[in-house]
Amino acid sequence: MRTLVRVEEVVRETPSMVTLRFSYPAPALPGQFVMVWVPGDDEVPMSLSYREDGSPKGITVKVMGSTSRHLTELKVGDRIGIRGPYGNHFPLDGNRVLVVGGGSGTAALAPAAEAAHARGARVDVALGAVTAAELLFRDRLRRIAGDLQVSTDDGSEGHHGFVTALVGPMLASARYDAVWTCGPEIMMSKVMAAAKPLSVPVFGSMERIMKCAINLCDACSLGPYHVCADGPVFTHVQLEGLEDFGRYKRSMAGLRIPV
Amino acid sequence: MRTLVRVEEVVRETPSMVTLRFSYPAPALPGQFVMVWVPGDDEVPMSLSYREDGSPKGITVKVMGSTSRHLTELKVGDRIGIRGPYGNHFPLDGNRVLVVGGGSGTAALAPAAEAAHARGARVDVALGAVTAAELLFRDRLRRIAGDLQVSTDDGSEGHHGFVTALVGPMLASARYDAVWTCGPEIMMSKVMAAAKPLSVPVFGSMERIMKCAINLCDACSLGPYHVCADGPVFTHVQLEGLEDFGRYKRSMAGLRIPV
Amino acid sequence: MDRLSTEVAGVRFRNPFLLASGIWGETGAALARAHRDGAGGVVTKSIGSATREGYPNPTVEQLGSWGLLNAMGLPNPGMEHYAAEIALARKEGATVVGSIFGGDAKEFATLARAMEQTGVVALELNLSCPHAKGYGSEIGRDPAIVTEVVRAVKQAVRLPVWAKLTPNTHDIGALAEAAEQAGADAISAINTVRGLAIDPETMRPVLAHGFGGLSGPAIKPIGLACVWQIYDRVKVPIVGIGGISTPEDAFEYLIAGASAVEVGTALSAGGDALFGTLSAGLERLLEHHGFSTLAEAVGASHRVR
Amino acid sequence: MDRLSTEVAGVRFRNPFLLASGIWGETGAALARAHRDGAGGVVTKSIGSATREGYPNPTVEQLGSWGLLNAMGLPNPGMEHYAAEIALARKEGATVVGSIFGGDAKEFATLARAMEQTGVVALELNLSCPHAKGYGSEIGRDPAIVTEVVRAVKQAVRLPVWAKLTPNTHDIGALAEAAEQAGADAISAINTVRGLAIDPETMRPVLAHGFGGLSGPAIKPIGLACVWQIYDRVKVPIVGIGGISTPEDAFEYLIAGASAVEVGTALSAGGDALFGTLSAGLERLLEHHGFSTLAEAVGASHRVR
Ligand SMILES: Cc1cc2nc3c(=O)[nH]c(=O)nc-3n(C[C@H](O)[C@H](O)[C@H](O)COP(=O)(O)OP(=O)(O)OC[C@H]3O[C@@H](n4cnc5c(N)ncnc54)[C@H](O)[C@@H]3O)c2cc1C
Ligand SMILES: Cc1cc2nc3c(=O)[nH]c(=O)nc-3n(C[C@H](O)[C@H](O)[C@H](O)COP(=O)(O)OP(=O)(O)OC[C@H]3O[C@@H](n4cnc5c(N)ncnc54)[C@H](O)[C@@H]3O)c2cc1C
Ligand SMILES: Cc1cc2nc3c(=O)[nH]c(=O)nc-3n(C[C@H](O)[C@H](O)[C@H](O)COP(=O)(O)O)c2cc1C
Ligand SMILES: Cc1cc2nc3c(=O)[nH]c(=O)nc-3n(C[C@H](O)[C@H](O)[C@H](O)COP(=O)(O)O)c2cc1C
Ligand code: FES
Ligand code: FES
Repeated sequence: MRTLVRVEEVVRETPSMVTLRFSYPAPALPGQFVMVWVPGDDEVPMSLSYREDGSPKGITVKVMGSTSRHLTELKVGDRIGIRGPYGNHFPLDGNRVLVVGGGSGTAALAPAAEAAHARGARVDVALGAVTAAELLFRDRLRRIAGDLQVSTDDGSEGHHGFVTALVGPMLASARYDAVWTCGPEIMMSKVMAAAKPLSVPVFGSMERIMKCAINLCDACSLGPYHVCADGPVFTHVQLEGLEDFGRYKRSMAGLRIPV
Repeated sequence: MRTLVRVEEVVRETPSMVTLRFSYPAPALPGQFVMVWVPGDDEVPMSLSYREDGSPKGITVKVMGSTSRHLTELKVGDRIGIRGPYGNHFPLDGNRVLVVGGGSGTAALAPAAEAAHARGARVDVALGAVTAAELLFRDRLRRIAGDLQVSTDDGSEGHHGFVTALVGPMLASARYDAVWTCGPEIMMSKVMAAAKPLSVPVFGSMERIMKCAINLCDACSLGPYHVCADGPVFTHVQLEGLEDFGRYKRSMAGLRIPV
Repeated sequence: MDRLSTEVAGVRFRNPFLLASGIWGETGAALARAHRDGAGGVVTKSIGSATREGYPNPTVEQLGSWGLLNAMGLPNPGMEHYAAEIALARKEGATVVGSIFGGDAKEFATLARAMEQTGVVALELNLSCPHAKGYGSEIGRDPAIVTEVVRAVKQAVRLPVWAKLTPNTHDIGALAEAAEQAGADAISAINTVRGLAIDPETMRPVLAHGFGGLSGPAIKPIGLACVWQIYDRVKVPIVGIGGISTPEDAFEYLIAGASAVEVGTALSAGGDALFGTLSAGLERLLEHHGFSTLAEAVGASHRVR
Repeated sequence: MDRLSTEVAGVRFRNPFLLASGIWGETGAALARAHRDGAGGVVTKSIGSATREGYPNPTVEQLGSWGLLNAMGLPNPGMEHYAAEIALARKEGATVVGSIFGGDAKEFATLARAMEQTGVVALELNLSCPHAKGYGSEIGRDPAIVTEVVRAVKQAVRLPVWAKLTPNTHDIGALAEAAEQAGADAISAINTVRGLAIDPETMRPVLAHGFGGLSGPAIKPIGLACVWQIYDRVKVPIVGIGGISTPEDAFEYLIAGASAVEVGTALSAGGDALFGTLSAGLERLLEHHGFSTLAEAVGASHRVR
């Protein structure tokens, strides 16, 4: 049930991130992820950063450790194994949506933003990164965004500071049906805090260790949830109730460790 | 893959034959057979004597040994296991067909005759049995037959003698597209001999030991054929080429023994 | 729902559907969720002495809808850290069976004592994991070692002890007898069946560990055969495991001789709703067959004439 | 088609797809048909000393499309009568491997001598039928008895001897080693896996014999694991069996270590066309992977780095 695909295109997005495009026929909803096997190496979860039927699907990989590095070094023609897509997805409704992406988190958000735009919703985007060169999908999102604002930790582009600083003013400027976010948990929890007084629902995409990805092994435990099946997208209501959110994750051994 | 069904109706057809009706949804073509399991006893092949969608299917059992006896003693509400239908079927074409049935062989022929009649073909029938009371489906076939002729070995009804004696004159009286037959092999080979000079194709339904019924075990071997998958219906061309036809069959152990 | 309640070696479960070891059981929250979903009891992930990451990914390979191959490699936080997970599950009312694995009788006994402290209702000894080096079926395949391990654990604890056996043997009945004679209070059967998947394109074994354990519908006939054989050989109750995904599957295990069953792989497709569906369906089946208690159904297939 | 030809212990087959024992092989006509259909070779039904009817029906139970349970009970005409069937198959050009089963080493040796007279190219010893009382896995599960049987047969005949092993064991590698040391020229693996099906409505085992042997896709991962293990333990060639229904399945067996494969259950659905499809597909796979001979592919998965 693992499909071996050929890498059809390799795009260096930022100094630390690379997109791999490949044909994989299974339909996918925005926000779903796949398990990516590097033959002879590990298998890791990756959001589909391109998911449209008909065009090659894609993942956008940020170098974290050995497997993600291995992925970013692949060439056109190399083969990877794909299974999935797994998990739930960002909502398919909302007339005006604020998308808040931090770092590689934008990989999961871009297809969701595009899908919303395609069905006529207005999509505003707040995009954050360490530095200007690491801003993922800025041009891709600019094409569809009503308003696109940018922040960098080092001030090399846009607001000097964290992306969360953009969110408050944007939320105040218009009535949003929802906020969709993906990035570091601390960032997502700040986005929720900003949205709370305005009662705008927030949907955040979570990461935990994935092994089976099919709701069996418990590796992806997040409170009572399994991120692979109940997530990766959770509502602020679900997340706020969780002792672990923003604080703890599970190690490969299931040990509870700080995020 | 075995479906347990309730016997819905029991009809005593003749002193030695009983029809059991039951609901079994799988579609079946005329001439196909099912494997009938008597829980706690054996499992035996039986032609579907009723096969229409929507109405209960049926088998018509002649007492041969212990399992067939057991079947004829079942009551409404008793359960039997059914799998199938298996095998090929009588042709679905021909404008004028001669049906030649001997003994319980008529069980396989009746639904084929009805199907031909239903699609507008003219069906003539030659029906033979040991004695009048053992003539299977005489009334059922009379309803659809253009011409129905009967023979009994003891002369208690119709022609006194074998059914094969009816076949020559009937074949001579009109131009048939095909002859369909089921009964003792010696009878079927005589039918073929009668049809040969007129070049009328003959289709005969064969019996051999059935165990798997799914083209694996070789119990139903008939020359290079497996009756469960290549048959039970064979053409005269196939049968005439077989050393075993009318002469040898296989025992439960696969030993070649006289028919 | 009383018709569904069952007893395994003195422990009562509200229904016979237990969460199988290694499924959802690495955390207390997941155990508690299975309890809320309607599991009759929950068996923990197999816990060892030390924190263990397990094998690298790929750890699972799905084979159609009829089978799953896994080589998790017994990841677990280690006994010391896991106690808190059990406490959480117990607080939410779950009936918890503690599964442990070890390299020898002594390690099993030590773990058993620690597990007993957590308040579990019974111990399940994983004598059978087919893909852990030095552990698992290396222990469970030999009646003499089964005897040794079970005896050591029985001496160490007062809790009922379930010996979980491997199907990767020519005579699971002999293993069951060995376990019973050593004092096991129940037999769990079966664990996964040793298997391998190879990717024809890369020509590599798919699972990082190479060999894995087969579970799901494909092993139901194997598990049923094992339970039937064990029922003929021992008097202690049997917990039936392997490929159960429908009420009929469970019923077949019960009439083959099981007093309870564990459900694993089917939870992937079945999710939260499965325990409820299984209980409702089994209740109807028991009624249909005129069994007023589950106990009457246990082994009934052996008595049909 | 030369790329597909393979050698097993000195015997060349035009392609590696052999008809598995017990499938279509009770009669010479069916063996000949498999040859005409494109089988690389045909293995006979397992033949014993006496005429044997086998078990009563039901003898098979289909489990979805992924598995089959059978308990034929080794029906066969007996060696004396079967010789004529082999003669017929040979006359039509089939490369015939004779399968035999017996109750002890002496019976095997006697049968082997008789089988050798028929002109088969090799003998396959069915040491592994899991459902014949006093025969089958009662013999095949014990390395000592495997040694005894293989040695006796080797002393009796000059033909290459293939030992067909049971997966119902904890260590098929040990059985293979025993067979090799006793002189076996090849190892066939696997036979069916012990299983049971119960009808929940009547509460009876479905097969008249009770236990049966599982075959088909469900056992492919089990067979692959066995072949892999055996390849690591012995030098003699391996004939891979179990759940092969596609060219990819066969290719996986080859790269796991098999020099040829046998095809059984898949012929039910695949019929006459299957052998041709398998050969054509495997030819493409070998080419795709750059193997100019089949021999290069054998065990290739062990060598991937
Ligand atoms: C649902 C989901 C979607 C993701 N989408 C993306 C994406 O679109 N782009 C992207 O760059 N990254 C994504 N990730 C994170 C990505 O899986 C990890 O960065 C990657 O696994 C790191 O592997 P490594 O071997 O390079 O790192 P390692 O050196 O092995 O580990 C570094 C860190 O990566 C994480 N990690 C390692 N293995 C796993 C695993 N099996 N499952 C989850 N996390 C793991 C852990 O946090 C670990 O501490 C996603 C994760 C999840 C759970
Ligand atoms: C394709 C096919 C269709 C058939 N259709 C009918 C039908 O519609 N009505 C009917 O009455 N009979 C039919 N038969 C014959 C029927 O299967 C046998 O009469 C029945 O199996 C006898 O079983 P028993 O236990 O009563 O007899 P036994 O005492 O066991 O044996 C008596 C004879 O029945 C035959 N027989 C026994 N077992 C089998 C078996 N497993 N497979 C085939 N033949 C067997 C043998 O010729 C045997 O000598 C059909 C057979 C086949 C092959
Ligand atoms: C992902 C996975 C992990 C497992 N982990 C364990 C384990 O830690 N301990 C154990 O005794 N069995 C473990 N098993 C085996 C199951 O408990 C069960 O015996 C087996 O899967 C058969 O049941 P099933 O077909 O319902 O899944 C695991 C099975 C799976 C699929
Ligand atoms: C109906 C049937 C009959 C069999 N009879 C024999 C036999 O006589 N001798 C033998 O060695 N194996 C016998 N087998 C086992 C097969 O040869 C083969 O080892 C097994 O079925 C696995 O292969 P498969 O999955 O391709 O069917 C039989 C299998 C089936 C399904
Ligand atoms: S990754 Fe295994 S349960 Fe989610
Ligand atoms: S009955 Fe088994 S092959 Fe026909």
